[in-house]
Amino acid sequence: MSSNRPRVGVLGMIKGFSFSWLPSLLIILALLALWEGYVRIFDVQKWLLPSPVVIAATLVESAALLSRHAWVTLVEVLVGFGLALASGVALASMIAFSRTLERAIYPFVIASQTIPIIAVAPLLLIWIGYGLAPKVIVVALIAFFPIVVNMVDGLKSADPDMVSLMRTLGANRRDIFMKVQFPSSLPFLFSGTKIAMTFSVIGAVIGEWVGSSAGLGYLMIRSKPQFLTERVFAAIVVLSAMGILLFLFVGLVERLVIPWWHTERRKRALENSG
Amino acid sequence: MSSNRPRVGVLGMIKGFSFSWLPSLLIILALLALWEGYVRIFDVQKWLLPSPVVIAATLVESAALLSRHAWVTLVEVLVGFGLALASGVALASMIAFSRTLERAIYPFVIASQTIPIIAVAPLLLIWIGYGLAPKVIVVALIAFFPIVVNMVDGLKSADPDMVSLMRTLGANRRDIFMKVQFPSSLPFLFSGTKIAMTFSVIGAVIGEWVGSSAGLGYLMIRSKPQFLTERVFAAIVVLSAMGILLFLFVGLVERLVIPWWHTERRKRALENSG
Amino acid sequence: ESDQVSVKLALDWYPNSNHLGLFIAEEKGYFAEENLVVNMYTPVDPSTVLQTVGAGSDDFGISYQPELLMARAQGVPVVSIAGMVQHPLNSVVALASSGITRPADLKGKKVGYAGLPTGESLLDTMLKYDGLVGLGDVELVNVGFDLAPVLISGTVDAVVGAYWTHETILLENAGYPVVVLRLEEWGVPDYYELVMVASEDKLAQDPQVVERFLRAVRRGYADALADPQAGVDVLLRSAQGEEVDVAIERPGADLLKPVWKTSKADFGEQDSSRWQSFADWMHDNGLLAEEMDASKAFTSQFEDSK
Amino acid sequence: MNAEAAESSIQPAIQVQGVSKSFMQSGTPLAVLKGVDFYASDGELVSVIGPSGCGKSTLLNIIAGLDQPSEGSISLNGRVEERRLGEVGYMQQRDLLMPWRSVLDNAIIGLELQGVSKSEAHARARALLEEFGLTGFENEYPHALSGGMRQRAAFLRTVLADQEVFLLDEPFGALDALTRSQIQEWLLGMWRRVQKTIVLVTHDVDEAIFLSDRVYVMSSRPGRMKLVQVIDLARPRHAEMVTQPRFVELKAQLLASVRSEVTDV
Amino acid sequence: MNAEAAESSIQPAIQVQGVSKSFMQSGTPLAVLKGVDFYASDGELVSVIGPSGCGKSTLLNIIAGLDQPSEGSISLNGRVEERRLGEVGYMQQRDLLMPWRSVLDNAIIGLELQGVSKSEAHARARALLEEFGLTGFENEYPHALSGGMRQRAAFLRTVLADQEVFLLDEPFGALDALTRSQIQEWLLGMWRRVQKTIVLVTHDVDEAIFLSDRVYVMSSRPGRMKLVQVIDLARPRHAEMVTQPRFVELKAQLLASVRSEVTDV
Ligand SMILES: Nc1ncnc2c1ncn2[C@@H]1O[C@H](COP(=O)(O)OP(=O)(O)OP(=O)(O)O)[C@@H](O)[C@H]1O
Ligand SMILES: Nc1ncnc2c1ncn2[C@@H]1O[C@H](COP(=O)(O)OP(=O)(O)OP(=O)(O)O)[C@@H](O)[C@H]1O
Ligand SMILES: [Mg+2]
Ligand SMILES: [Mg+2]
Repeated sequence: MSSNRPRVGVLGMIKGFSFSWLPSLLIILALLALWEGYVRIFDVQKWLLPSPVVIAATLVESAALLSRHAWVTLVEVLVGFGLALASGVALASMIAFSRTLERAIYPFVIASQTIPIIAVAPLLLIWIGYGLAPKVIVVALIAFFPIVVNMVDGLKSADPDMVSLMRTLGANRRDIFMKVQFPSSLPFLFSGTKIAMTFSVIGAVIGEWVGSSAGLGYLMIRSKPQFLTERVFAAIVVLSAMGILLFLFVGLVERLVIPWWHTERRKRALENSG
Repeated sequence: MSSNRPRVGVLGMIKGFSFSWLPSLLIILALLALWEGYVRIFDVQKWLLPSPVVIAATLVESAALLSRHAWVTLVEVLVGFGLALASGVALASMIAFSRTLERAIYPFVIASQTIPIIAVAPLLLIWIGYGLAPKVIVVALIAFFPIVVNMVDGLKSADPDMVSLMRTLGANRRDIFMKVQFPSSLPFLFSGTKIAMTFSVIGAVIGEWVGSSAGLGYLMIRSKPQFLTERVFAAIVVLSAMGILLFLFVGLVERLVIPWWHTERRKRALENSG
Repeated sequence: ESDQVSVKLALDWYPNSNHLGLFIAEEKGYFAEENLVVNMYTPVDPSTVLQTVGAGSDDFGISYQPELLMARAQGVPVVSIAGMVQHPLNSVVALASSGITRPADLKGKKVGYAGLPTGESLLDTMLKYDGLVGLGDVELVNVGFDLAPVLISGTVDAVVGAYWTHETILLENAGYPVVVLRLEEWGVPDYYELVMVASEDKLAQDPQVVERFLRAVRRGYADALADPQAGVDVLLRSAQGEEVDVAIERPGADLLKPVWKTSKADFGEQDSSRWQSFADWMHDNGLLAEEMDASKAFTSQFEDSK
Repeated sequence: MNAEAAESSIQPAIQVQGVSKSFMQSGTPLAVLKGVDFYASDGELVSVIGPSGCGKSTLLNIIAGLDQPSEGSISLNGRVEERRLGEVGYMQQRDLLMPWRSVLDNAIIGLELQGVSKSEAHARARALLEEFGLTGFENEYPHALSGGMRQRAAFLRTVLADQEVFLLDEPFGALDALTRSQIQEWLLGMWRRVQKTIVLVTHDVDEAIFLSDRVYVMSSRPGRMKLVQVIDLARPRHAEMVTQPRFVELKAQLLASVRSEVTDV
Repeated sequence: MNAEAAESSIQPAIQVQGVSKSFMQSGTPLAVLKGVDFYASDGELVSVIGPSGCGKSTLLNIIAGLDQPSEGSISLNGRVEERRLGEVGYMQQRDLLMPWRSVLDNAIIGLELQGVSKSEAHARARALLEEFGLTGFENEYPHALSGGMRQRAAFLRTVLADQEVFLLDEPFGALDALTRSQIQEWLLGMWRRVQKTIVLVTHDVDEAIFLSDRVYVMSSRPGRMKLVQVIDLARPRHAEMVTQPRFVELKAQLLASVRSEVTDV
């Protein structure tokens, strides 16, 4: 029964690697084979669409180059994401804390997402220069939104009876927030964080289009007009791997931080599996 | 008490407009005044940072131009979002339906988000040309991710006891999905949808970069190198307004589709407000 | 009428005075007279033009000579069929108030560029030509493609990559007089900034269409040469005219007129020694990994057919 | 039908033989049921009482087919059944009303799953609203109901699903004394009419005696059946019986058996 | 302390005067309480019984300060108090255990809010684990507990918060008969020792009689107090009393009063 499967998640994924990842691996291999076959049969030029074998070769040959740039991007991602998490949680808390603040802040939060960053990137460059800062800001700008929206919904999902209980125990607003609303919001927050983490990677790439001298985004922008398409794809592979690993990492942290959310489901699942 | 406020949301926002939006309006006015003052006092050139008054004037003067392009963008947003919603819900259902499918599909879903679209632009241009299609695809690619992630988490949030109940009533997998998991996932889905709707707007802008001859993204890209910064900002204002309205619209739909989610909280809130 | 052919043309950038001849040919029906229906569009990333033309999804495209050579080095089968301008438009630009008048003045200064290797090499050559060591003498800053604002704001002291027929006008109009250092005057081999490209396949299979297309284009530019301002009027009347900035395109057209056609060369003409020396320069500067026979990168076969 | 039926040759509706069950708890196995024998004849009403945590709900889960025993077997109508889901009606301890369905729509979920048309299902549910004290609340969402109403709505859902065997896990736990005795009498009436087999878990000894043909008393965990008491009160029964001598005597006996249990569950 | 205290001149711990309350339900007002008068003297144990939906929980909500009456007033120790939150301990009908806290951490939430150190709070909670039948489960999350255990954990939380007045809304609803009678006796013991005032909502008439100094019977909605019965059984009371004649007589009286109510709530 689908819904009764243990929600083993990342931890289970890692533990049960050998078996459970088989389907995924098979699909990936099949797709790669198809791709390789397509490129070979139709003789697609590598400047247009390099074949998996060519990309793999590039990954190996340019390993040093790629990892140097990947490291730069990773730092931007992590710092920007950290900033997004901190500011996102703070903003969401303010929004959930008071209706007035919600009305005052939420429109700006939404508006911030509809501003095409590429349009203001040059302004960022002028205002804050061309170091780590503008990239981190672009990452944070992209990543904080899913965090805020999910966290606000999560904070509002707190059981009102539990809030009543706290009030009868003499809890003040802060207590209620810290001990009921915040814990209730965590499952939602983690949903948002998974999205945010993935978006951070693309955010760093966009950030690097302006004012950078290193990073995978920079490498791509530079390689493209030289028609080193296989290098562009190699960079994409590294970016994807980074994104997936960071996503899985958030899943892992989720299991550690809110074990009750998972065990609640798992226990029942074990019970039902018979 | 913050958590006991009625979660009146969009509907309430609209009904109680006159009073409740006052703080937001005041903040906006204050910010605009500050901005205007800054630009005037430091004599900032309008191509670097146009003042609100200049932007407002541009909005009025270029109303026809802006609305023509806005219409194009809106169509791209709505079609792309619709595609994202359909494919996102379908994908999430598959992922939540079977652990094997989850392992097989989820990595691709995540990976799809880390691919910088601009890097695959030539492929898109070659495969699907430069009509509506590539923009819609870019929008859908960006918007489906929050939908999938939230919906998967939502489907998994179904109360396992409720699933047991259904099983004792002889329900099959499909029944359980349709009657328990799906309704349980809706609050999560709407969180994701709000994010997705907002991202759709930026997605359309990015899509227009791939190759276009109309739309607000096109207009911006076009106006920027001409130093028509006030027109860029006017376009941003229109985009933001579009994003906020669409966001509010999703909130409204949420209230209509899952009234129980809101009344559950509101009733209790009224009870507690005394 | 069965002869009518529909072709796709990818522009290098948004419609501007560089494209006047194309819009004239469209409006005056020169394309139609050749039984051609021309669909023009602008891909935002100009480097995609060579790929879409090379892959055959576009029939013609406007690109840049350095890019074309790099593309060919990677096996993209694209060929220049006409030099759209006879000289580089790319240049080093600084504010007049900076006191910079020659490359040597850039020593110790910040120079903004689009983050592409070509820009680095161009600057390097100019610095060396004027007696400096090279790139090590300046601080290079990747500022993306928005070169003018960073210059005015003082983020950088000069930029490389700005067109002396576009950004300079923009800056002057905004009240900032500028100094232009032309590449070909400071040691960079003269080259054709913009080139009309087609794929090798296209040339082999459809030379008549190419010939008809170029004939119409040449007629368009002949009109533009005769009266550039009338050409700008045509551009303004076009579908995208509303987004065109007259204040830039009018002076731009006047600046372009002398490079569309020079005393030495007609519109579109290409010279093989200029192609080769620029290719050699690119190889010397590491932009091409191997030496290249530039004669395959362009063709003059359509020049006589007037 | 009453206690003698149990001794007849007819196959019992439910037969639980030597069932044991353990769970992993924090890594170590926890024996919850240990060799449980139990039966309920066709048309019999049997109660199970026992200390909290002794495994009463676990036993019902197993009978309903939500769980499989670690050891032992379960037969329905004499056949050992591995797949029992959908065979028996089961009202769990939590009301499990779906917050997104109105009271009426919650009630008809079982009928819906059986393919009964919505209007027909609604009609059947409406016919019972009065009896379940839910009139006027049929279109409310569950959150607007009091605790007792929620449980009545859940009970209505179970009754509507209309299976041969009902497992009721503390169905009257949240009901007030008045509604409780009404629902009890109603249950007896319905049971007499339709000849269902009912297994009732309760912690109210009065209730067990008042309703049942037989009462099982379970030991504390790991749960076993430590006593089966046949309730030889005449039927039909009336609410006033609870203060009659034979009733009070049976109550004293059962309470004594229950009290002799160790308490640290 | 027993019933006579109520008549003394000391101000009652809780005094509810002429309280009415209505809610909006689907747009129309629903009168839930109508002129309720009620008091509980200092150290008294008072029970409230009544049909489901008659407003018992609503009354407790109002006393606890979660809700304000539409009409009437509430005094604590003779003073009319508008802000009563944090003044009285309140155990609601739902257990409201926080899924993210272990049993032990759930129990100490009240102490935590009072600023008691975590180790001290844990120590106090541990001392009562045995008595509440939660030994060995203190580090489990609530979902691993049976229904009865959850309710005991919630009760432990209320007791630990240690206020002068306890409002208990069907606290033993999910307890088995054994634990129930143990907890009842334990409650009586605790109540005797610490002289708390207790208001108990229950649907079990036996329980109301066994525990209380006085029992209030409420009418169906809109709820009023229709009967107050002083329970003149001697203290200390023992479990065996429930089968004694005076007990059975009181039970018959209260049941009659409850049964005379109309039932369509
Ligand atoms: N899925 C599970 N995993 C681990 N332990 C479980 C599980 N389900 C039940 N238990 C344990 O099994 C024991 C029996 O639980 P059960 O719910 O059957 O008791 P019960 O007799 O119904 O109690 P109550 O009268 O309080 O409802 C409890 O100690 C409980 O903690
Ligand atoms: N917040 C609210 N909004 C609207 N109606 C409410 C609200 N709270 C309670 N009610 C209604 O008030 C009535 C009394 O509810 P209450 O929970 O006080 O009953 P109760 O006597 O505690 O019942 P039970 O014994 O079933 O717990 C019910 O009809 C209920 O539907
Ligand atoms: Mg149980
Ligand atoms: Mg109640």
